[in-house]
Amino acid sequence: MENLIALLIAAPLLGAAVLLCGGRRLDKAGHWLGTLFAAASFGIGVALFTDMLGRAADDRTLSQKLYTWIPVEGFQADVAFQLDQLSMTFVLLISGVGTLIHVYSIGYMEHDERRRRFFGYLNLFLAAMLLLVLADNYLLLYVGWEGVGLASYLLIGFWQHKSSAATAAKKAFLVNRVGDMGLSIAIMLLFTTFGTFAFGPVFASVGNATEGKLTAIALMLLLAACGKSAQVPLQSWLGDAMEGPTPVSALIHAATMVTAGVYLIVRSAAVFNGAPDAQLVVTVVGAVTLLFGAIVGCAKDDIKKALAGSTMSQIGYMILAAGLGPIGYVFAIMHLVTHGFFKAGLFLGAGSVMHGMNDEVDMRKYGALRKFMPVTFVTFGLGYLAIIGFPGLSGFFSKDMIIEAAFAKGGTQGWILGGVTLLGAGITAFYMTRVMLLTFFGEKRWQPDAAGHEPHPHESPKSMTVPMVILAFGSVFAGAFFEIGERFLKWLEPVTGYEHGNSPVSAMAVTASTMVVLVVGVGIAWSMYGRRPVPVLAPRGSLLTRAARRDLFQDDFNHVVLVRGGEHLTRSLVYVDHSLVDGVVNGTAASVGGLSGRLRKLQNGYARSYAVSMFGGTAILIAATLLMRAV
Amino acid sequence: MNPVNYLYLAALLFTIGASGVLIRKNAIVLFMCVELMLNACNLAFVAFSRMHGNLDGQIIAFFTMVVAAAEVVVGLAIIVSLFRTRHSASVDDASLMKL
Amino acid sequence: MSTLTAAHGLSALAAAAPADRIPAPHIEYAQLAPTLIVVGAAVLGVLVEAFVPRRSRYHVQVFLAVAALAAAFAAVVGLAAGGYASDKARIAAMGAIAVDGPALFLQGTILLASVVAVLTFAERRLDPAAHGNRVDSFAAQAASVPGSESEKAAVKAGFTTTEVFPLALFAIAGMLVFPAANDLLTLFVALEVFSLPLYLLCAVARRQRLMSQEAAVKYFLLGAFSSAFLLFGIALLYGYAGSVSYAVIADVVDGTVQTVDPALADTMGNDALLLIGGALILTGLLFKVGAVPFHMWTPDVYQGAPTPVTGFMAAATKVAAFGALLRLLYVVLPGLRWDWRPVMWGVAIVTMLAGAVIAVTQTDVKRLLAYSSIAHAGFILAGVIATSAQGIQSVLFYLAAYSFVTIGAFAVVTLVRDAGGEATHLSKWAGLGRRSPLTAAVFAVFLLAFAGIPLTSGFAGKFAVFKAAAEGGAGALVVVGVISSAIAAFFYIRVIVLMFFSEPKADGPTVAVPSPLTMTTIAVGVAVTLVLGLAPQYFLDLAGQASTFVR
Amino acid sequence: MSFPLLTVTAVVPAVGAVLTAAVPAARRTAAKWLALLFSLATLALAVLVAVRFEPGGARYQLTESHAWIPDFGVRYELGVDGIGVALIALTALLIPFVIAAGWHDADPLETNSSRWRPTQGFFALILLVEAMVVISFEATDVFLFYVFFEAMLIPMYFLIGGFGDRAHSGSDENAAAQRSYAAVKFLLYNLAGGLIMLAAVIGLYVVAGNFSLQEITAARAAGTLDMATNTERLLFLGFFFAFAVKAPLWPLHTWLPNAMGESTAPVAVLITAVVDKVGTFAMLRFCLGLFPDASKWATPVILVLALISIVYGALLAVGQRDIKRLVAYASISHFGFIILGIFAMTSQGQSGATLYMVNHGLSTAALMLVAGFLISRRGSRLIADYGGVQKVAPVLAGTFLIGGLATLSLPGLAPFVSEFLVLVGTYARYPVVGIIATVGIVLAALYTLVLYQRTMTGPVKEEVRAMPDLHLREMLVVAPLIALLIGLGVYPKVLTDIVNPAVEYTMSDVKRTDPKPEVAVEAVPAKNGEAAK
Repeated sequence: MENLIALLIAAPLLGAAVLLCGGRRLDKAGHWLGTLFAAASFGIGVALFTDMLGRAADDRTLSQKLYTWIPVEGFQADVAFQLDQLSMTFVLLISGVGTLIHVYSIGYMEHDERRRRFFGYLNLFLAAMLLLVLADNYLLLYVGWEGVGLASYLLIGFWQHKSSAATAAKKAFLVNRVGDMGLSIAIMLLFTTFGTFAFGPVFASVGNATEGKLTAIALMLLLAACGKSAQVPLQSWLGDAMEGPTPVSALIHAATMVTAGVYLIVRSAAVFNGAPDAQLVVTVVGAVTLLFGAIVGCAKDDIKKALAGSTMSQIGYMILAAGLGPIGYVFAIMHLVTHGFFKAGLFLGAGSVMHGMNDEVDMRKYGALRKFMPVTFVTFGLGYLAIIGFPGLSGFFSKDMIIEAAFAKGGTQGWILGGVTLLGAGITAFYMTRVMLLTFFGEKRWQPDAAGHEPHPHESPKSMTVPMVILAFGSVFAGAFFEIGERFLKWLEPVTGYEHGNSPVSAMAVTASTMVVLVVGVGIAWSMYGRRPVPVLAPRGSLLTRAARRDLFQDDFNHVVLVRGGEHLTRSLVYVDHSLVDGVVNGTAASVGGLSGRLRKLQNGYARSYAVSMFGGTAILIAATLLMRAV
Repeated sequence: MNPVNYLYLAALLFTIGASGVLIRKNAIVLFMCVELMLNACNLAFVAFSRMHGNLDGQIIAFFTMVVAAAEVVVGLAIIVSLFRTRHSASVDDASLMKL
Repeated sequence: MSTLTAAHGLSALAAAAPADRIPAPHIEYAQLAPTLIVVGAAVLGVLVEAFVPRRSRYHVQVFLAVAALAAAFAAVVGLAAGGYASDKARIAAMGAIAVDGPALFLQGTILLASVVAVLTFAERRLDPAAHGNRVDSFAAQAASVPGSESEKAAVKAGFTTTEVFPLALFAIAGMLVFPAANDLLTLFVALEVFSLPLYLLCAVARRQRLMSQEAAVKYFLLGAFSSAFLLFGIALLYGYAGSVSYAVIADVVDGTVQTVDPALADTMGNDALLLIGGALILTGLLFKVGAVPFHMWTPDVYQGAPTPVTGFMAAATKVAAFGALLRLLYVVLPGLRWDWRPVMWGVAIVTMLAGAVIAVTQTDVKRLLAYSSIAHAGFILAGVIATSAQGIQSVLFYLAAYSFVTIGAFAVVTLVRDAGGEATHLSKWAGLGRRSPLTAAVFAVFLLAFAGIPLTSGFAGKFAVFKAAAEGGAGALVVVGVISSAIAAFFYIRVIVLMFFSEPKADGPTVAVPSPLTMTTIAVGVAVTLVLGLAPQYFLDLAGQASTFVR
Repeated sequence: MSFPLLTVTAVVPAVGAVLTAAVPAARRTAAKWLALLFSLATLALAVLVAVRFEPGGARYQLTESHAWIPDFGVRYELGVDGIGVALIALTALLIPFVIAAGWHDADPLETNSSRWRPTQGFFALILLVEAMVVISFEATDVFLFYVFFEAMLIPMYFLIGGFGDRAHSGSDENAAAQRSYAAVKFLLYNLAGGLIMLAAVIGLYVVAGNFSLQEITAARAAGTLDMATNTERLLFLGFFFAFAVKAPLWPLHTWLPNAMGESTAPVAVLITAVVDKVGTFAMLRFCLGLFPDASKWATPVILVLALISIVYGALLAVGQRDIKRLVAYASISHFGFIILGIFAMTSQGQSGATLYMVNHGLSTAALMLVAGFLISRRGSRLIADYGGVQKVAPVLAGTFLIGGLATLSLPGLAPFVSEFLVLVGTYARYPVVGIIATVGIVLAALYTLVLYQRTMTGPVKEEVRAMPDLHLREMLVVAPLIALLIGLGVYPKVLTDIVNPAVEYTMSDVKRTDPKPEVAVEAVPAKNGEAAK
C-alpha cells in the first residue's frame, strides 16, 4: 500500500512535465489532461484513506523510502515519505480542492491562449504541495516548500505582460525566501543538534536537547511559517499575490499553500512542545496577524484583496491555535480544513463575479448582483455564513473550538488570546458582511470598463459553478461532520496529541459571546453599507481606514527601508568596486607607467651623461665594496 | 723615490682622464682622455712591476700600447666618418637616439 | 695567443738570465683548436677581401665564415667528448687559457648562436634590389658619406661591405677566448678583440646610417671608457698579487700562496688594492653584460646598429661576458665572496627592476628588446649570485636559452619593413597578426619566452636561475625577480595586443619574405625555444656536467 | 605499463586543437565539426575515466609517473581522485556545448583577408584550453600543475581579446579597446598571481626537495617533513594568492566582470565554468594538502573574505545594467560559497564545495549561454533594452528562467544540493558564518528574479517584437544542461559517491574531523524508522 504514496506526487508531477514540455500540440487537450492527473492523485488519496481507516489508530502511519538522496558522512538525506493522519488530511484537502479548482479553471481560463501552461503550473503546484506534506524529513519538506513557492511565483505572475503581476510574483518569492532562510537555518540547527533532520528520530529525541536549542529551532521554523503563511511581519506579499488568476488565489493563496506554515508548526509539535517561549511567540504572531488581516480586510474595496485580508486573519487563527500546543493543534488543522472549503468557495465566487463583470474587482462598482448570478450568490452566501461562524455551519465549529482553546490556555495569557480571538470573530463578521452587501445587495453601481464596455453580469458556465456548489456543501457540513462525536479529534489525536486544558469559562459562555460579537459585527456592517447607498468612489475615510487601505503602511516601510535602502547600497557598492577595488590596481599600473616615463628621461641621448652614470656607478660599486669590508 | 708615489700619479692621471671624458665635448679630445686613462694604467703596471720585481707589468704595458693603437685605428675611423657626415666632432650633436 | 705565451716566455727569461737560447713556449694547439680555427678563418677572410674579385666575395665569405664556425663547433664537441669538459679539464697555453666545462659549453653556445647570426648577416632578399644587385643590410661603402655622390656611386656599382664577415669572425674569436681567459691580460686582450670589430659592425648599416654611426660612436667611446676601468682594475689586482694569473691571484686572496717575498707581503696587506681592483674589473664586465647602471649604451646601440648585428651582439656578447664574469667571481674572487655578493645583490635588483620598468613605456621594438635584455641580465645575475654549482648550471642554461630567443626575435624584426627599411616603431606593428598571422605568431612565441611563460625555454631558464638563487639563500632576489617579471610581462603583452587585437593600419608595413637563410635562423630560434621549454633535461645535464671551473 | 588513459584524455583535445588550426581558411565549417568531434571524443574518454575510477580504491588512481626534469625534481605525474574525476567530467562535458553555442561567434566579419583564419583559431584555442585544464586537474606534481595552470592563460587571453562580444555594452568607448583592456586585465591579474606562486613553488622545492604532491603530503602527514611555521605560511599565501585570483575571491575579483562582459558568451562560460574551477580545485588539492597547518591558520581570514565575496558579489549583481556582468558578479558570489565550503573543513563543506564546482559550472553555462542567445538576437547586453521577451520567445524565456532558478539554487535543481551542503557544513563548525552566508540565498533570488522580470516580463518592447525563439542548435545546447541540472538535483548520489572518499582524504590531510552532533539520537518507536538511518 505504501508504494502508492509516491504515486500521489508522481501523478501531478508527470502532468506538469507533459504539459510544460508538450508544446503547442497539447493546447487542445492540455486542460483536460491536467485535471485528469489532479483527479488521479485525488483518487489515490482516497484509496489510501480508506485503507488507513481500515487500520488501528496507532498503526496508521505508512512510510516509503525511495532512495538515499544526499549522503555525505553524518549528513544523510533520504527521499522518503511518511503518510500519517495529518498528512492524509492535507492530501485529501489538497488533491480534492485542487481537482475542483482545476475543473473551475477549465471554464475560467477558457479564453487564455496559454491555458495549457496554466494547468501545467497548477499540476506542478499540486506535486510540490503533496511533497511538502508527505516528506518524512525537513530537507525534503524544504524541497516541497520551495516548490510551492516556485509554483506560486509562476502563477501569480501568470499574466506576465502586466508589470504589476510580475512585480507581485517577484515580491512573493522574495518575501518567502526570507522565510526559507529560517527553514534552512532550522535544518542546520537540527543537523548540528541531532545529527539528523528526519522527523522520526528528531521527535523521538527532542528530550535530550536543551530548551534553548529547541527554542532556536522552533523560532526559525516560525520564521519560515510566517513567510509561507503570510503572518506578520512577512505578510506583505499576500495582498499583491491577488494579481494572479482567481483560481490560483483560491487554491494557493487561500486553501492550501498559505496554510503550509500551520502544517509545519503542527508537524513539529514535538519541538514546539519543548519550547514554551517559542510557543508564546507563535501565539503572539497569530494574534497580531489575526487582527492585522481583519483590519485590512475591512478597508479594502478590491474584493480579492478583502478576501486576502480575511485569509491572513483566518490563518492567524490557525497559527494562534497551533501556538497553544496540544490544546490547539487539532483545532488549528480543523479550522484549516473548513477554511479550505469556505475560503476557496468564496474566492471562486469572487472569480465568478469578476468573470461576469469584465474582470472588475472594485466592490464599489458591483451591487445588486444577486439577481443576475443566483448560483454564485447562494454559494458565496453559504461560504459567507460559514466564515463568520453562523451557527451550525463549519466555520462556527472550528472557530469556536479555537476560541475555547485560547481561553483554555489559562492565565492572563489565556484571557488576552481569548479576547483577541473574540474580537477577531466580530471584525470578521463585519468585513465579510461588508463584502456581501457591497457585492450582491444595494443598487447597481456598475461602470463601463477601460474599453468602455457596459458589464452584462451573467451566471458562469457549469464548469465553474459545479465546483462552487461542491465547496459550498463542504462549507456547510464539514464542521458539523468533524465535530459530531469528535471525529476529527480522534482522527488526529494520535499524531498531534491532545489535552483538554482547563478553560476558565464554559464552552457555552464562549459560544454565546461569539454569537454576540457576530451580531454586533454584522449589525455595524449593515448600518454602514446596507442602509444607505454606497458611494462609487471610496470616501477619504478615517485615519484607521486609510492606514488599513495601505496595509497599515507596512509596504511603505518596506519600500523606504528595504527597497530604497537597498538601491542606495548597491549603487554605492558599484561605485566602490569600480573606484576603490579596481582603482587600486589600475593605480599601481599607472604609477609604474609614470615611474617608467620619468626614468626614461635619464636616457637623454648624450654619450657623456651615459659616461657619468658609468662613472658614478663605478664609484658606488667601489664605495659599497669597501663599505662591506668596513662593516 | 718611493714607487707608491708613481701609483698616486697614475691614479691622478686616471682621474683626470676620466673627468675629461665626462666634461669634454669633442669626440677626439674625449678619446684622448681615454688614452690618458690607459696610460695611467700603464704607469701603474710599470710601478707595480718594479715593486714586485717581475717583468709581467712592463710586458702588459706593451700589450696595452698595442691595444690602444688598435683602438685608435677603429676609433678614429668611426669618429672621422661621423665627422664627415655631420661636419662636427661634438658627441653631444650625436643624440638622435634617446629615451 | 702566440704573443701572449711569448710574454710568459719573456718573464721566464727574465727569471733565468743570462739567456743563450729562448725556450719555446708550449702551446696545446688541439685544445685551442676552436679559437684558432676562427682566427685563421678571420685572417683568411681579410685576404679574401684583398684578392678575391668583388662579385664572388660575398659567397666565399659566407661559405668561409659558416664553414669555420661549423668546424670550430665540431672541435668544441670533440673536446667535450674527449673529456676536456670534465676530468681532463686543464689550463692551456702556459696558463693563459682554461679548457674546462664552462669554457667549452659557452664556446659551443657562442659558436651556434654565431652561425645563425651570420646567416642573418648574409640575408639579401629583404631590401629591394638596387640597380639589379641584391643588397644586404650593410652599407654599400661604409666610408662614403651618407647621401653623398660617392655613396650613390657605390650603390650603383653594387658594392657591398663583405668585410662584415671577417669582422664578425674576429669578434667571435675574441668571444671564444673571453670566457676561457685564465689570466687578466688575456681577459683584457680578448675583450678588445671582440669589442673593436663590434664597434665597426655597428657603424655599417645600410639604412639610417646616421643612427648607425651615432650608435657606433657611443658604443666605442663608452666601451673604451669601460675597458680603461677594467684595465686599471687589472693593474691594481696585479699590484696586489704580483701576478695576473687567475690561479695565483686566487691563492693570494685565499692566503694559500706558497712563496711570499717581502714585496708581495707588503701589497697583500693592502686590501684596498684588491677590493678597488676587483670592483673596477667588475665594472668592465658589467658594462658588457649591460647591467644597471652600466647599461645606458644598450638601448641606443641596439637601436642604431644594423638589426642582424644587434641580434648577434645581444646574444653572443652576453654569453661571453657572463662567462668571463662567472670565471672571475668563481675562480679568482671566491675568497672575496662576502664582499662582492651584497654588491652584486644590489646590482641585480636594480638591473631587474630598472630594465622592466623603463621598458614599459618604450615605443620602438629594438629599444624594447634592449631594455628587456637588461632585465634579463638582472635575472642571470641572480643565478650568478647563487655561488654554487647549480648557479653555474642555471646561468649556462639560461644563456643558451636566451641567446637563441634573442637572435630569433631580432631576425623577425628584420622582416617587418616599410618604405624606410625596417619598421621598428611599435605603432606600425598594429594588426600585424591580421596581415601575416605566421610572423606575428612566431614573434609572439619569442615574446612569451622572454616573459617566461611556461612551456617556453624562457620559463625553464628563469626557473633554473631563481631556483639556484633560492637555494643559494637569495630568496629576496627571487621575490624581486618575480615582481619585475610581472612588470616585464606587461610590455611583452602590450606588443601581442598590438599585433593581434588592434586593427591594422592602412599604411602599415609589409612583411618581407626572407631567403632560407633568415628562415633557418628563425626556425632554429623557435625550435630551441620550444625544445628547451618542453624537454630541458638533456641541456640541463650538459650544463650540469659543464659546471665546474678548473683552477 | 598500463594504457595511459589520463595522458590520452589530455592529449586528444590538444591534437584536435592542432588539426583544427590547420584547416584551410575556406573550410570554416569543417573546422567547426572537427573541433566538435574532438571535444566529443574527449568527453567519451572522460566518461571512461569516470568508469575506470573505483570510488573505494586508492586515493589517486589511473596514475602515471615518468621522469621529466630531474634537475628540477620534476616528474610527469598524473593521477585522479574523486574530485579530479568530477571536474574532468564537467570540463569534458561543457566544451562540446561551448563549441556548439559558439558556432557562429567567430565567423569573420570581413572575408577579404584570406590568410587570417579566426574561426579555426577560435575553436583550436578552446580545445587547447580544454587540454590544459584537463591536465591540470590530473597533475599530482606541483610543478607540472603550475606549468599548465600558467600556460592556459595564453589561449584564454587570445580567446577573450581576439573574439569579443559584438553586442554593445551601452558605454560609448570603442568595443575593441574595452576588449583588449579586459584581456590584458585578465592576463596580468592571473600572471601576477601565477608569478607570486612561482616564488612559492621554488620555495617549496627548497624546503621539500621535490614536487610530488603525494610524497610531500605523505611526509607532512607522517611529520617527517616539517616546515618552519612562517615558511609554511608564506608558501601557503603564495599558492593561495594565485588560486584566489583565479577563483576569484574578493578583492581580487575585478578582472572577471570585464573578462566575462567583453568576451562572447561561450568564452565567458569557459572562463567561469571551467578555467576558474582550477583555482578552487587547487585550493582543495594543493593548499590543504601541502600546507595543512597554514591552511588552518589562515582559515578565519579566508572565511571572512569568502563571506564578503558572497554578499558583495550578490549586491553588485543586483546593481548591474549589463546582463553578462550581472552573471559574472553572481559567479563571484558563488565562488565565495565554494571557498567557504573548502575552508569550513567539514565533510559536508568540502563535498558540497566540490559538487558546487560542478553544479555552478552547469547552471552558469545554462544561464550564460541562453543569455548569449538572447543578446545575439537583440545585439545589446543592456538589461534595459529588453522586456516582455517571454511573450515572443517563450522557450527562450523558459530556459532562461530555469537557468536563473538554478543560479538561485532552487531545491530540486542541482545547485541546491551543493549550496545546502556548503551551508550546513560551514554552520556545523562556524555557526555565525553559516547564518550570514544564508543571506546569500535571498540576494541570489533578488538578482535573478530582477533580471528575469526586467528582461522577460512586462509589456513587449518594440525592438524584441520580432525576436525569434530558440532554434534547434540552441535547444540542443540548452536541453541537456537543463536535464543534467534536474538529474543531479534529484539524484546527486552519482557525484557524492565518487567525491566523498576524496574529501575524507583531504580531511585527514588537515587532520580535521566533523563536529559530532550535540545530543544522542533515540531509536524511533514507530515503524516510520527508515528515515532515521
